[in-house]
Amino acid sequence: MEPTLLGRIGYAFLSLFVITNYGLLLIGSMARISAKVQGRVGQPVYQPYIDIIKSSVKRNAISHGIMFYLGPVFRLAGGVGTYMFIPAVFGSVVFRNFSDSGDLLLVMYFIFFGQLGMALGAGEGGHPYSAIGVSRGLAQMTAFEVPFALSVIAVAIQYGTLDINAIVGAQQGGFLNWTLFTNPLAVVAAIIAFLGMSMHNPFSVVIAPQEIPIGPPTEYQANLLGMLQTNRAIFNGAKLVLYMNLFFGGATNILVMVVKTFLIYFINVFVGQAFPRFRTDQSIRFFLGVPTLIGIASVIIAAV
Amino acid sequence: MNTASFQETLDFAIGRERAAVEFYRELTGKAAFAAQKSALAEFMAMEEGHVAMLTGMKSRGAVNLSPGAAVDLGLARRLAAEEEPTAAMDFQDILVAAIKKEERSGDLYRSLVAAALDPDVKAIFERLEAEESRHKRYFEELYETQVARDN
Amino acid sequence: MRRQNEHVIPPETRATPDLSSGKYLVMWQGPQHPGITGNMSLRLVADGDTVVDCETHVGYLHRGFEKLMERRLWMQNFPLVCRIAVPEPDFNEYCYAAALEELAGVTVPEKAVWLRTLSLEMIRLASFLMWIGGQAGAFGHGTIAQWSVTMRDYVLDLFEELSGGRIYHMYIIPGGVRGDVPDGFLDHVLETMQVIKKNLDDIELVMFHNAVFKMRAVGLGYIPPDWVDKYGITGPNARSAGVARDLRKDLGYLAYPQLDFKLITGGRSDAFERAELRLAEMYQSIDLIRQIVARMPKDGPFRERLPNPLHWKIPAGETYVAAECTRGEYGFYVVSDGGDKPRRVAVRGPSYTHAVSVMERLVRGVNIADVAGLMVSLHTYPPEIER
Amino acid sequence: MDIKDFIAPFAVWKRAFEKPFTVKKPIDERPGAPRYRGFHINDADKCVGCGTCEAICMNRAIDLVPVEGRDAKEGDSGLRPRVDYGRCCWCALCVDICPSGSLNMSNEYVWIDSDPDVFRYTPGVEPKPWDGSALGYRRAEGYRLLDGTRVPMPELDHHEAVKSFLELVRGWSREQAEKEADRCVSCGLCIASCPAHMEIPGYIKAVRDGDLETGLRLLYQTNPFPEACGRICTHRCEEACSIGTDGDPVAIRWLKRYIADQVELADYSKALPRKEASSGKRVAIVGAGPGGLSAAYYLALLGHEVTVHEKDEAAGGMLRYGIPEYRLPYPALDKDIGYIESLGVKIERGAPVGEGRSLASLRERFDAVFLSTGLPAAYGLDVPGEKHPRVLDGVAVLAAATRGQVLGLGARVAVVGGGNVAMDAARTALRNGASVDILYRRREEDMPADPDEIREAKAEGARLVEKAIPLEVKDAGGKARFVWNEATMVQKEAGKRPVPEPIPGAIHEEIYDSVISAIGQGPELSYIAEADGVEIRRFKPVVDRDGLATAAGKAPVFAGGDLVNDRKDAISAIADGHRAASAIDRLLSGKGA
Repeated sequence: MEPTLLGRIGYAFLSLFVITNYGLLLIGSMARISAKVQGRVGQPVYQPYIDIIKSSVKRNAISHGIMFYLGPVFRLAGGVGTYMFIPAVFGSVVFRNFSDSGDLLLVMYFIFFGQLGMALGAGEGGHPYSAIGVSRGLAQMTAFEVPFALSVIAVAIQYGTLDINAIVGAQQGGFLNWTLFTNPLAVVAAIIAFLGMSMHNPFSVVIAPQEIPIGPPTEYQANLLGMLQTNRAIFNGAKLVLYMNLFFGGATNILVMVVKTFLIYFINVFVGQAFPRFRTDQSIRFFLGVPTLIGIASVIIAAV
Repeated sequence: MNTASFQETLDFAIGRERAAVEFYRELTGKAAFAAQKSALAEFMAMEEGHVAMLTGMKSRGAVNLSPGAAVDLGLARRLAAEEEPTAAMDFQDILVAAIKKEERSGDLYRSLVAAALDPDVKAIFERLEAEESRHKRYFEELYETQVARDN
Repeated sequence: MRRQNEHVIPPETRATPDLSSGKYLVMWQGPQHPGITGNMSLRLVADGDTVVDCETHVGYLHRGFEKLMERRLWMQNFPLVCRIAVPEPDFNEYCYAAALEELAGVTVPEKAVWLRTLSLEMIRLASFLMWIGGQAGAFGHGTIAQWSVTMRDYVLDLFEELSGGRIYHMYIIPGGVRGDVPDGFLDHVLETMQVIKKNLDDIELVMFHNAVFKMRAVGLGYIPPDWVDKYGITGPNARSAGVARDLRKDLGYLAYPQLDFKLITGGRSDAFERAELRLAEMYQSIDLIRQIVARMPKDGPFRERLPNPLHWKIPAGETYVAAECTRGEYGFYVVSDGGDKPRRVAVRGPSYTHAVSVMERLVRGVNIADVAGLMVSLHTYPPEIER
Repeated sequence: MDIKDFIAPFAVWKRAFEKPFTVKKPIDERPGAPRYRGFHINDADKCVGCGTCEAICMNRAIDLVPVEGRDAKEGDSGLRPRVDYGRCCWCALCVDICPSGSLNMSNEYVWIDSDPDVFRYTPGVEPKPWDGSALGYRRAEGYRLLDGTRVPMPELDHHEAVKSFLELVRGWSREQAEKEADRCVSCGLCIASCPAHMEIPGYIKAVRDGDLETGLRLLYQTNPFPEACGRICTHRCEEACSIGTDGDPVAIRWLKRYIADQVELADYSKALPRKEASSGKRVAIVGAGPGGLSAAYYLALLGHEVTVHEKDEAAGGMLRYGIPEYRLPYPALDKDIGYIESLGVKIERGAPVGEGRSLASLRERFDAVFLSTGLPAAYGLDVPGEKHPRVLDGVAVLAAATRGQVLGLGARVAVVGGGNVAMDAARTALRNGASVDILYRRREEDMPADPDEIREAKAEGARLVEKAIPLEVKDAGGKARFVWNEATMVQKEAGKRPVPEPIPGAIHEEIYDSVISAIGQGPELSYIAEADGVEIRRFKPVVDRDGLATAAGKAPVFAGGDLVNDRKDAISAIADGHRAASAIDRLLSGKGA
C-alpha cells in the first residue's frame, strides 16, 4: 500500500534519524579503529554525540553576516538533500526516502551544493585560512569530480538509466551482478574519487590542520559547529549509501546496508592511516592522472 | 573512732607543726642578713599554713589529706648536718635543716602508725606521714635544683 | 614532484610585494597554529599559494631567562635553565653546570660524567622522537606522530625513574648529578631501547618508503653547503649539507671520546635527507646508550661537594661551554664577577639561526602547505630563541 | 619511487593487532615513579622551621607560616613551610637543602580541586592523602647540598695538653674559618636561643666575606666579651643550629673567637662605635665579672660614668678565677676587659662591698647600682667528715691556680661532681701531675658539664666513676678515705629524671690525697641588708624583666648574672648586663622604664 505524502514525510524523518545516528556511530567507531592503528585505546564510540551536544548547547557570540549563518544551513541542506533522493534500503518503504522523485544527477548536484554553501559562508568569515581551505577544497573537488563523473557516466551507460532504484534493481540476484564485478574499472575510478570526497588522507587538504588549521570550519563554533558535525554524519551516510547503491548492489535490508557502508567507509581509513597528505596541486594532478584514465576506460568499456 | 581520739590525734599533729614554726623562728633569731631571713620566713610561713590547715580539719572533723606518699629522693638519709646552723648559714644549711626536720617528723609518724591500735587513728597517722613525706620531697627537690646542681 | 639537482636557491634579498595591489594574501602562521613548532609566528605573504615573503616573529614565550639568571643565586638558576629548550632540557642543564664547574675549577667525578652522557643521549633520542612525530605530522601523517610520541614517553618514563621528573629532569646539577641510577634502571633502559628500535624500524618502513611523504619532502628546503658557515648552521642541518661537524667529535666532551660512533653526513640537503639523517642518528643514539650502559662505572661518587649553595661565589671570569644537541650547537656563555649570582648569561641555541635567518630565506617560493613541513625539517624550538 | 613506496605504508596496520600503548584509566594504572617529584610531605615534628627551603626556592613558592599549636622554642621557630603550587616548579631543591631532612616529596601527582586556594598548603600540618608516603623524591644517598661535617679544629694532643696550661684549642686559619662559615644557612634560629641574642648569621657572613671589622662590630652590639665567649661560651646557639639537626652544628663559638682573635685591640676602636657624650650620671657596679663589665661597657658607651667594685685583685670574675688558663688564656680575657676599660670604665680592684662600702653608701653616691656578684661560695659535700682538711673546694682550687699558688693536691685526687667546675678542677689537677677520679652521682649522660669538657677530661686521663653517692670522708693518716655507695638509676616518676638509688651493700672506698668538692655554688649575699629594700627569695634577689631589684629609696638597684638567672653561664650574665644597662640608661635619661 502506497503511504500518503504525510506518511512518506514521516518515514523520511525516521530514515534521516536512523542515518544520522548511524553516521555518528560510524564516525565514532572509525575513530576507534584509527586509534588502534596509532597505538591508542581511543575515544568512546559515542564521543561524536558528546561533541555535538557540547557544541549545540553553546551560544554563538560572533556574527559575520547572514551568509555566515547560512553556510552551515546550506551544508546541512546539501547533506539532507543528498540523502533524501537515495534509497537507503532497496525495496523498503521506510528507507526508500524520495528516491523515486529524483535521479542520479540531482544527487550529484546536492553533493556539491553543500560545499558551495559552505564556501560562501566560510568565506564570509574573512579568515584567510577559510578562504584558502575553500579554494583548496573546491579545486580538489573539481579534480576528483572528473573520475567520479566518468564512472557515474559509465554506470549510467551500463544500466541505461539515471534512476538509482533502477540501477540497484539491476544489480540484484547475486553478487556477481554488482557493478563491482560487471564494471570494475568504473568502481576503481569511483572509489579513488571517493577517497578525495571523504577528506581522509592523503586528500585531507581542506581541513589540513598543520597547514591551514581546520580550514573553513575554523570560523565556526557553538551551535553552528554542531550543525556541521551533524551534517558530517548525514552526508557521510548519504555518500556511502550512494556508493553502495551504484557499485555494490545496494541493500535489501538495514543490516546489509550497515555492513556494506561500513566496509566502503573503511577503505578511507585504511588508506588514510598509511599516508600523509598530498599538497593540493599534487592531489589535483593525481586525480587528473590515473583515476581519470581509468574512468575514461570504464566509459569506453561501458559504451562499447 | 571516737571524737576524743580524733581531736587528740590532730592536736598532736598541730603541736608538731607549731614546733616547726618555732624551729624556724629560732633560726631566724640567729640570722645575720636579709637573704637568710627571707628564706626562713618563707619556710616558716609554710609551716604556719600547715597549722592553719590542720586546725581547719580539726574543726570540720575530717582529715582531708592524700594517702599517697611522695617519692623519696633519698637525700635526708645522707646529709650530714647534725650541727645547728650558725649566723653564717647559707641556703644549703637552711635547706638541709629543713629536710632533716621533715625527715624527723616522718619518722615520728611512722613509729606512731606502728604503735597505733585504733585503725582510724592509724589511718590518720599514715596520712600525716605521707603529708610530711611530701614536704620533705619539696625541700629535697629544692636542694637538688638549687644547691647540688652539679652533682 | 621535484627532482634532484633541480634546486631553486631562494633569493637572498626580501621581496617587496605591493600589498595594496590586492594580488597578495598576508597570512599569519602562528603563534596558535598546529604546524608551528612552538610559540612562534610567521607572517607570510602569499601569491596564490606560493610564499613570496616571510617575516618571523618571536616574543610569545619571552620570559627573560638571561636577565632572570642575573637576579638568582648560581644554584637557583639550575632549575631555571632547563626551561629554555623544553623538549631537550638536559643540554641546558649540562652547559650551565659545565660552565659553572669550569669557572669554579670543579672536576666532576667519573660516574657523573657517564650519567650525564647517558642523560644527554637519552634526551637526544626523546627529542628526535618528538621531532619525527612533528615531521610526519606536518605532512599530515598523524599515525607516525602518535607512535613516536609514545616512544618519547617511554624515554620520559626512564627519566622519571632516574630523576623524578618527566619533562624537566633537573638532574645534571652543578658538581655532578643528583643521584645514582635506581635499581634495575639500566635494565629498563635496555628494554626500552629494544622497544624503540623496533618501532623505529616500523617508522623507517612506513615513513621513509612512502610515496606521498617522498613527494612532499624530497627537494623541499634545500640548504646549499656554502650557507653553513654563512648562516652558522649546525647539527643535522649542516651535516646533511655534507659538512662533517659534530661537537661530540670536535670537542670531545663528557664520555664521548670513549664511545664508538661515526659521524653521519649527507649531501642532498633537503627535508627528506635531513629526516633520514636524523633517523640514522636516532639509531646511533640507541647504540650509544647501549654502549654507555655497558661501560659506565658501577659505583663511585656522583657529585663533587660544592660550597653552600646559599652563599656560593664563583671566581670572576667568563667561559663558553657548548654541546651538540639534536639541532646543533647549544652553548652557554657565562660571566661571573666573583659574586653569588651570574653577571651575565647568554644562551646560544641553534634555533635562532635555523628558525629565523635560514627559515626566512628558505621559505621564499615555497607552497603554503609546505611551510610547516619545512620549518619542522629545520628542527627548531622557539623557546630557545627567546632567552 | 617504486612500488614499495605504495605498499610499505600499509604496514601501519600491523599495529592495529598489537596491544595499545595507552591505558584506559591512566590515573589508576600509572603511579609516579618511586623517585617522582610529586607533592611535598613534611615531617612537622622533625622540621625546625629554619626556612632554608624558603631561601633556596627560586620561585618564592615557599613561605614559612605560623602553625596552630606549635610555638617557637629553642631550635624551632614554630613556623612551617607552606608551598604554593601556583609557583612551585617541583625542582626539589628545597628537599635537597633541607637541613633536617624533614621535607620530602611524595610520588603523588594528581590533585584536582575547583578551589584554587587549596593548592597553597602547609605539608605535614594540613593532612593530605599522600602524607607519610614511602615513595617519592628523597635526597639520594651521598648527596647533600649542605655540608654536615664541621671543619676540624686544631687542638693540642691530649698527652701534650695535660703537661701544661697552654691553650688547648688552637683556633682556625682564615681558610678554615671561611669554610666553616660557609656551612651556615643564615636561618637565625641561633639568635633566639642565644641569651644575648647575638647577631650570629651576621657575623658569620662577615667571616665569609672576610670583613672582620663588621664582624667585630656585630659582636660588640650584644657582647663585649667576644674573646672569652669565643672560647668558653656554653653555645646554646649551636644546640639550636638547624645544620645540627642532621650533622654537626656550625661552630658558632669558634667563629666568634676567630673574629676577635684576628682583630688587634689597637684596631678595635676603628671598628666599634664611639662613646656618646657624657651624661653626667654615675653608675656603680658591684662585681667585675662578665655581667658587671658588660653593663659597664654599655653604660660607658651611652656616656655614663661607671665605677666597678671588685673584691678580687683582678677583674673578670669567674672568667678569670673559675676557668682555667688552658681554656681561656688570660691575655684573651685581658683583651676584652682592656677594651672596656679603654672606654673610661673605672675598675676598683680589691674593693669588696660590705663593711665600709655598703650597698646603702653606693646608693648614696651613685645614680644607679648594678649587682652582679655571682656565685662565689662553694656548697659543701654535706657528708660526715666533710670538714676533713683534705676535702677542698673546687672553686677555691681553680682560683688558687689562677693566682699561681702552689696547689699541693697530691698524687691521687678525687673530684666530686659532674659540672664544668668539676671538669675544670679535674683537668687542673691532671695538669698538676695528679691521677684523677671524677665521682658523679648519676650517669655520664646526666652530667651538666659540656660534653666536650667531659670528653676531653677523659681523654686527658681522668677516670670517671659514675653512680657514686658520697657517703663519708674518713681520715686515713692525713689522707682522705672517701666512701661512696654505688647507685642504680631508678625511674621513680614518669617525666622526671631518674633518681640514683643506693644499692645496699655496694660500698666502695678509696684513699685520696685530696677530695675536691664541686657539687654546686651559692651566692654571697651578706652585703645586702634588709634596709636596702631588695627583695630576696631563696637567696636570689627578685628582679623584674629589666633586672630592676628595687627602685625604692635612693638610687635604683639592678641585679643580674649568676646571682639572679638560672642559666648561670657567662653569656646569660652578659645578656643581663646589657639589659640592665639599657634599663638604667632609660631610667637615668628619663626616657621611662
